Amino acid sequence: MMVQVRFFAALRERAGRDAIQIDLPEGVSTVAQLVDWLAETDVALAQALEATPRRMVAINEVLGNEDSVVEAGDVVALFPPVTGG
Amino acid sequence: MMVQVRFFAALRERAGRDAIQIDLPEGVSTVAQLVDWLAETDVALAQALEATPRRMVAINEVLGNEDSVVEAGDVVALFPPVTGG
Amino acid sequence: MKTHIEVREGGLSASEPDLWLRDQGRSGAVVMFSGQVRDEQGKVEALHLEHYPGMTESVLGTIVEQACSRWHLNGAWVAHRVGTIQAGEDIVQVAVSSAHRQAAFEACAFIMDLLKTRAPFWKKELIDGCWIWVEARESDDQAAASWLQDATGRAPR
Amino acid sequence: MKTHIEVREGGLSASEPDLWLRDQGRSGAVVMFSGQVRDEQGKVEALHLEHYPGMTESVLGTIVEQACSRWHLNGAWVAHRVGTIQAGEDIVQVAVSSAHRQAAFEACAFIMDLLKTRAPFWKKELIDGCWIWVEARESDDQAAASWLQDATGRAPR
Repeated sequence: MMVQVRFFAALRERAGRDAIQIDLPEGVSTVAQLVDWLAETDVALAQALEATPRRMVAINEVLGNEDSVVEAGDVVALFPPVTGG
Repeated sequence: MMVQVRFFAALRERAGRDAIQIDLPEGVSTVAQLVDWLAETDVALAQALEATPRRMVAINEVLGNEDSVVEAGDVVALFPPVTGG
Repeated sequence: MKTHIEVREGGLSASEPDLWLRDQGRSGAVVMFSGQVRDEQGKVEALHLEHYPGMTESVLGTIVEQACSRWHLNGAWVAHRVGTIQAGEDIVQVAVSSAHRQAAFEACAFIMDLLKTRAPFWKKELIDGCWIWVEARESDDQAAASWLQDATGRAPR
Repeated sequence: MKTHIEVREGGLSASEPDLWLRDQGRSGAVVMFSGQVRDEQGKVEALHLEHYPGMTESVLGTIVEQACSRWHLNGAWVAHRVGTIQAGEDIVQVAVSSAHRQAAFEACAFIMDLLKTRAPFWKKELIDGCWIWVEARESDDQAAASWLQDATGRAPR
């Protein structure tokens, strides 16, 4: 299934990309599984994720967590802990 | 001993006076005794004090209480609970 | 630490304490409280504020000093109006600056709670053409006492 | 109840929320928080703020809704800057109006605490000519969690 993954802040800079479109294989259905799959299939992303061990996630612009379910067409955003205000 | 007694707000209006100079007899040495003495010696003040049963007191511009000691030359202010802000 | 304590007849505006507290990056947080004349569903046309000149400034100064001894503040501004004030206008402003927001929130609330119960101001309301003295509120006493409980559980004067 | 939620590149001034919240005597209390860029003893020259357009406004809206469900508010204003901001300038303003001051203080602190931990903003600091990402602070997580403990003692998402 197709999903969009977006990166922000330090993770965006480390990934060298704002966003990617990916076709997830069967069996990848949670945020944790998505992150593992990204790290397995893309060395640059693996390094960016490893360099950003504290992360937050939003699915379709709503905060989620590692166990949140990812569905076709979702926009999954990965980013470091927020630091506004 | 001579002291000045000042009145504020509703108590001032009820007393019909801003301030009085009084010569306290011996034995009147606390705020409570001063208030009792005022009520005994001045009918108008007795009525004003009775109509203002919740009161605060300041001696020389510092908040005190019924047991505070009054000394010659003091300025004793009597007023209803404050309502600023 | 700078402090500004003022009793005035004229109007208050939020930009005054905001500008006065600015310190080129020393503070990270400013909390400002503005107290305004409520009309109580159109019932109250105006307020009249009386105070005890001299004592007012001295009490406000003491309250601000107490706040400074409890929290790390860079600045504190207290301005209170007296005289006649229309519904919707500001009666009082308390604004404090600090490195961090929690100190600023707490110190600002503390100053207001103590001001409400200790500073010698009295207000009357204009209702149906008559001036009526406002009664002190029990809840204000409780708010002030909650900051001031000493080890014995007694609220000190 | 009126709300204003805004992300902007330009500067903030205290008079804007002050004027916008005025309601001719309905509210008795306005509490305003301004967050400013600290220079950390001259170390930090500027900040750069990045955000997630769309999600930011939606998260801020949700936080304000939560505040409205907990306290009786008449108005809430949240404005946050993005882009480059110099030391001493305002980053964020949160201002709320209510009949009484306790609700206004609490709601304003609540909105700030949640904004700090949930709204998708990220800042980097310009130090010695280099931009360095700011790390999130543990104390901010704790401040937000303290509002959100449910009956089971778990902080809900």
